Amino acid sequence: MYNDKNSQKIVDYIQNWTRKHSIWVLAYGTGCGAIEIPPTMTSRYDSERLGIRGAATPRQADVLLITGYLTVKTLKRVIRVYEQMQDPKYVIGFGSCTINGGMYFDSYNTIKVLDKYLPVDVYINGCMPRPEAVIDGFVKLQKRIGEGRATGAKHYKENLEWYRANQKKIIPNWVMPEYNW
Amino acid sequence: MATLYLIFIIFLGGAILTYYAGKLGSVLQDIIFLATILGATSLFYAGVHINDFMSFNPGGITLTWGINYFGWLFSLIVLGLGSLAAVYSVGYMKGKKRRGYFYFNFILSIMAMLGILVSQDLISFFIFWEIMTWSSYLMVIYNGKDDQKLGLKYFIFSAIGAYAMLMAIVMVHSVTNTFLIGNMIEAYPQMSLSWQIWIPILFLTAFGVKAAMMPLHVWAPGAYSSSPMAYTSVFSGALSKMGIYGMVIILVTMISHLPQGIWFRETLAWLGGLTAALGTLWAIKQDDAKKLLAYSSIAQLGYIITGVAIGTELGLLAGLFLAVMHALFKGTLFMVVGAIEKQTGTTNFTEVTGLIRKMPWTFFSALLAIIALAGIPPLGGFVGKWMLYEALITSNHYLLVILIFFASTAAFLYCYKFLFGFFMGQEEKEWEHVKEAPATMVVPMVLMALFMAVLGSWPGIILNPINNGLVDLGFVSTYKHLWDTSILFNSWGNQVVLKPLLYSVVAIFVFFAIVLIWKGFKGTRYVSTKDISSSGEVPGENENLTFSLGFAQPFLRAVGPVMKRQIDRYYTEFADGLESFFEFLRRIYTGNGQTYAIYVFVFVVIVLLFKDVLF
Amino acid sequence: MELFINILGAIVTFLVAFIVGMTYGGLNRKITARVQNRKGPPFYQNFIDAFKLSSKETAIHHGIMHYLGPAFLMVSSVMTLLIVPVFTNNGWFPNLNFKGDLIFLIYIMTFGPLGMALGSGQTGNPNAAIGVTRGLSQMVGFEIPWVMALIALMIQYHTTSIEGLMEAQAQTGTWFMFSSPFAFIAAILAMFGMFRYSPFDIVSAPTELASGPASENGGKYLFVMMSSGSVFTFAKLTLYVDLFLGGAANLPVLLLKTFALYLIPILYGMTTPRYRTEQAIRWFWGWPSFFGLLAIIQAVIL
Amino acid sequence: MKELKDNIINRIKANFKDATEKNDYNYNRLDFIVNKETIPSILFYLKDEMGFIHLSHISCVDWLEEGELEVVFIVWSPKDKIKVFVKTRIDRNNPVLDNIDMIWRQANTYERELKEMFGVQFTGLVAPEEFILEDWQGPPPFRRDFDTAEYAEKTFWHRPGREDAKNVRETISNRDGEEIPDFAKKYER
Repeated sequence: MYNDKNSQKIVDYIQNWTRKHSIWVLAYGTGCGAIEIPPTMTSRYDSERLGIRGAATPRQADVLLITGYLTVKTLKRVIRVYEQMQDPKYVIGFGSCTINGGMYFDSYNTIKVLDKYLPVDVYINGCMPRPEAVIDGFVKLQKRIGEGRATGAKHYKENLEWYRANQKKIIPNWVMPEYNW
Repeated sequence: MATLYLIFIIFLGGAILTYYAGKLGSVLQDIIFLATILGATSLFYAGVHINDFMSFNPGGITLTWGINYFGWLFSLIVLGLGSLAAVYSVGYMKGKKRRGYFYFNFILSIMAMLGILVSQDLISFFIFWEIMTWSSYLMVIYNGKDDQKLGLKYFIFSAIGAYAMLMAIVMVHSVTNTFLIGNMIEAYPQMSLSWQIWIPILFLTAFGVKAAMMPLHVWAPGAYSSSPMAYTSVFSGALSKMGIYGMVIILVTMISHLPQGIWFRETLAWLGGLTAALGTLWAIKQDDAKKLLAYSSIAQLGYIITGVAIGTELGLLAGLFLAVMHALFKGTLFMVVGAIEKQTGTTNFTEVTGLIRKMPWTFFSALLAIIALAGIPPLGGFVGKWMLYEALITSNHYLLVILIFFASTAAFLYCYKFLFGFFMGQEEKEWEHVKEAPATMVVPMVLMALFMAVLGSWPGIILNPINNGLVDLGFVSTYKHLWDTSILFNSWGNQVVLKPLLYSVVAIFVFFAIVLIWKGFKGTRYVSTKDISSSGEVPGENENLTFSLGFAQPFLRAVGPVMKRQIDRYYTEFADGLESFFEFLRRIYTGNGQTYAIYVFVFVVIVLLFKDVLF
Repeated sequence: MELFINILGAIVTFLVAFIVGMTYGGLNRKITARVQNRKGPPFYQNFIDAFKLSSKETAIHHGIMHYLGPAFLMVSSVMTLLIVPVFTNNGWFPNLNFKGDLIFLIYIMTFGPLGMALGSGQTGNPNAAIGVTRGLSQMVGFEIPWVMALIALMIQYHTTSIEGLMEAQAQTGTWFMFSSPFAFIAAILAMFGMFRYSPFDIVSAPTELASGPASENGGKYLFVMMSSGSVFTFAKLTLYVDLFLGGAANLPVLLLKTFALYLIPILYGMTTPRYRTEQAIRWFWGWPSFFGLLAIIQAVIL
Repeated sequence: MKELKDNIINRIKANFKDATEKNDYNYNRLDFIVNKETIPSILFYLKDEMGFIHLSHISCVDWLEEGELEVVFIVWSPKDKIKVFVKTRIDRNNPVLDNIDMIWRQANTYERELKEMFGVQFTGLVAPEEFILEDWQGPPPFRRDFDTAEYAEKTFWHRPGREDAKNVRETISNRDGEEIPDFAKKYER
């Protein structure tokens, strides 16, 4: 998609511009981070002015926002949701738990590093990150999208085997439709 | 003119032959059956001339046979639908028991309906009417045992209607010493007022039973759903139209002469409207496709009754056009249900789902039939609905049109329920084996569906015979004044030009279909119905997520108060009351000699006591 | 040549309706934001969303009906647009608007939702079917006062065509909004349900039903649905203007009147919580139908 | 309250010989220690005869040193406003107990949880699929001899760079020369 033909360049520029200014978020409120989403969306820190709004289902969403720790059980669902989303799609890891386990670094049931299992485009650190931080993360994502560098989904397609190996390491009985688009 | 005799001989002989040919082999039986129906049909349209009557008098009673334009219109319904349903039922009855019984009654009822249309005198009319009732009753109890007394209910109501008609015939004969319908119509204006009121009431009772009119409709759901589907398409499509046929004759030729006729018309129209509304509500409630279609037939007949009852030209056009359309789409829908029943073994929405990719042609015909039923352009149903509304508005039935509109809007719910329940929803392992129905069953459905689509933009094909029939009944021609081949007018001069509308609908649809298929239909991957966004869960193989129970629950809650009681119950309570009364009588006549002796003794004592007073 | 002109006019109408409807959608979001004391997105946000959706990949389908569902929806909105006369003197685009009448219009308006319902039904998503049944039930609710209002107009002026009603307004010189106010009130109350904004938006409740019928449609499907919605908005507003506000002679007047009408459901919705389906149906059969009845009585008396 | 407790104690001890009470709370709580065989009967008795109709909780305590697991059933009587703890000790290596979800249906949930977290086997418990720990490959995690840090270390992939964070405040002070306040001293490991 991001090839060097000049004609394509302009189209890509316009497409990236629209994509960065209309971001539909599927907030997967797994952990305590879900409580930070309402202030981000509503009147105080109005994120809709940046074109960021919630999406109802994975089919419509652009960004998968993973708020907080992921247990093994929820990781299954998150992977399923991510694979149901349509290209182009991005993932935002939200909170220290997704970066290095955070306060659950020695928990027996939560994954520590998200980008082993899903391609994360932007990390927002903090426990919890305040809405300013969340909006800052979205702006960073917009910047990457505008420059065409938010290619997590492409990366996921290319090294699918590696991701699958990591996912199956902690999810032994794997019941999911295959991912081939 | 001996062709009519020949046709009826063919029917009778074919019926008996078919019944006994079962022993020689099923294929031969099918061939004879088809040959009978199709041969008689082709002979009728080839050999019978319209308005060419012949009379003969066995035993001093003059009977006249022959067909006029009005009957010819209905013969289109009867024979056309009948022959298609015959082709269908060959495939439907394959591998079923009691085929001879089925074929025999099928041919007999077709013959009886044709006889009703050709008979110009009340005697043969009544005889054919009874044959029709009997054959359809035998079809209702096709399964042998008659649990829940469905056949009995049907038969009781038909008997009530038949006796009413017989009484009316006797009354007519006592005035005009003839049984000819023409003479009855001529003599009607000179009758005394009470007879002028009673004769139509009796006739309308008889016809209203067959047309499933509001208080007399309680037999319909059971009877329609318990007879074999291949016959129900005729039962609901054509046989109920006989009631409409008689009703139109009575209304147009008799009541229009009556100064008080307006009351007849209004009562009938409102009864039709109530039938439509309540039938629709009950249809939404059903979970079984047969029941749903049965109630929806009642509702559609309500529209037809309203149309013919308001009695303006546009109203009659609308009613008769809707009658033809109803024969088409309801026949198709019952055939669809029959096909699904044959392929899956059940007709319950809560059991069978997701057949669209297994039975595409059945779905196609069902879709067109449903669009026509809902009255959505550009299919034929819309023409009838449009004319009905315009007739009601231009003839100042303002509240009635609201009622009709409510009924036909609420009809969308059961239309969607029908399509969704069978064809949409989750595809299940249980129905993986299902295949498309055999060609003999698919072809008639698809033919009728396509004919509906054609009628949507060229209604003149049917409006022309209707116009001739109305002229026969003594109307001025409605041609050029209310309709052209593909243009409809109301009496205020407003018009709907159907062809360009159809073309633009098709053009827009094709354009946006292309827009959607821009990258190619093959470019996108088909995912099964298990691959849905159910919040990250993967539905299991046997985990059915289809939403089929309590389908339109919010709507039913909103209209709940209307549906508290069924009319059925009132009849049951009436029957119970009669039973207890007879029980009381039985107590008096104990059959014991001593009791009678006591009665006699008491009587004598009383007489002796009061003899001064008495004598 | 004549046909060519007509097709050209139709395309121009469609483009105008698309742009205006999209802008109105954006303004709706902006006004909502301002009412909630937010800055809100720019008014052209809907165009960005639409382009993004159209440029989003559509990798999957659930079968042919799901694929063509949005096309059905588009047919009904564009047909409605072509039937409704945009300007009083048919100046620019005499589309199809003397070939059909109001009853045809009412029925063609219901054509699309049913097709869309089939499309979303084939996805097998239970939320879609639930949303569809709710939508159809609500439609039964608001069609009653709407049809009452229309019939009141028809029987008062003895015509069922929109042109006829517009001419009647032109002759009498007063808008039906003032000459038959009850019909106007009933129609406006029915409009709340027609637009499916709050409080009647339980059909596609985002968090309860996962946006209902649209729950399986992303990318191109959603783009077509969105643009059909915008066109439909414009067509409905134009119809209301033609029926009750005496039509419009040129584009600015049309925009003024339509936007004034469009503000009513928006502002009502912002101040009202969501109704459940049967509550919505009962609401429509309450006061709106009463006003419709008054309208019919007035029409019969006059 | 006093006589109420005595009444309960007398009735229980009269019916269940092996029940030993532990009445050292001055609020509305009462403990009984019974054998594991007595559990269903005593719970039946408490529910049906004495009006303890509400099962508050089923908990488990791991007595690693005694090599026993102690399962605690907490029942509550809305009428008398008193809660009774029924405790029993079972062998840690062979933790088997009778299933009681025919008495309280909600007991099923607690039993599934104990089954997963402590490995307590309830005979005849119908628990179709795993409850909280999907795809769990390890010992029951709530037992005291289960080292969660070690398990996490060998199961999950850790991001390097946490080693310096053994003492957070010290690290911070080293990083940007900040003085550790006195009140924070006691939090140091």
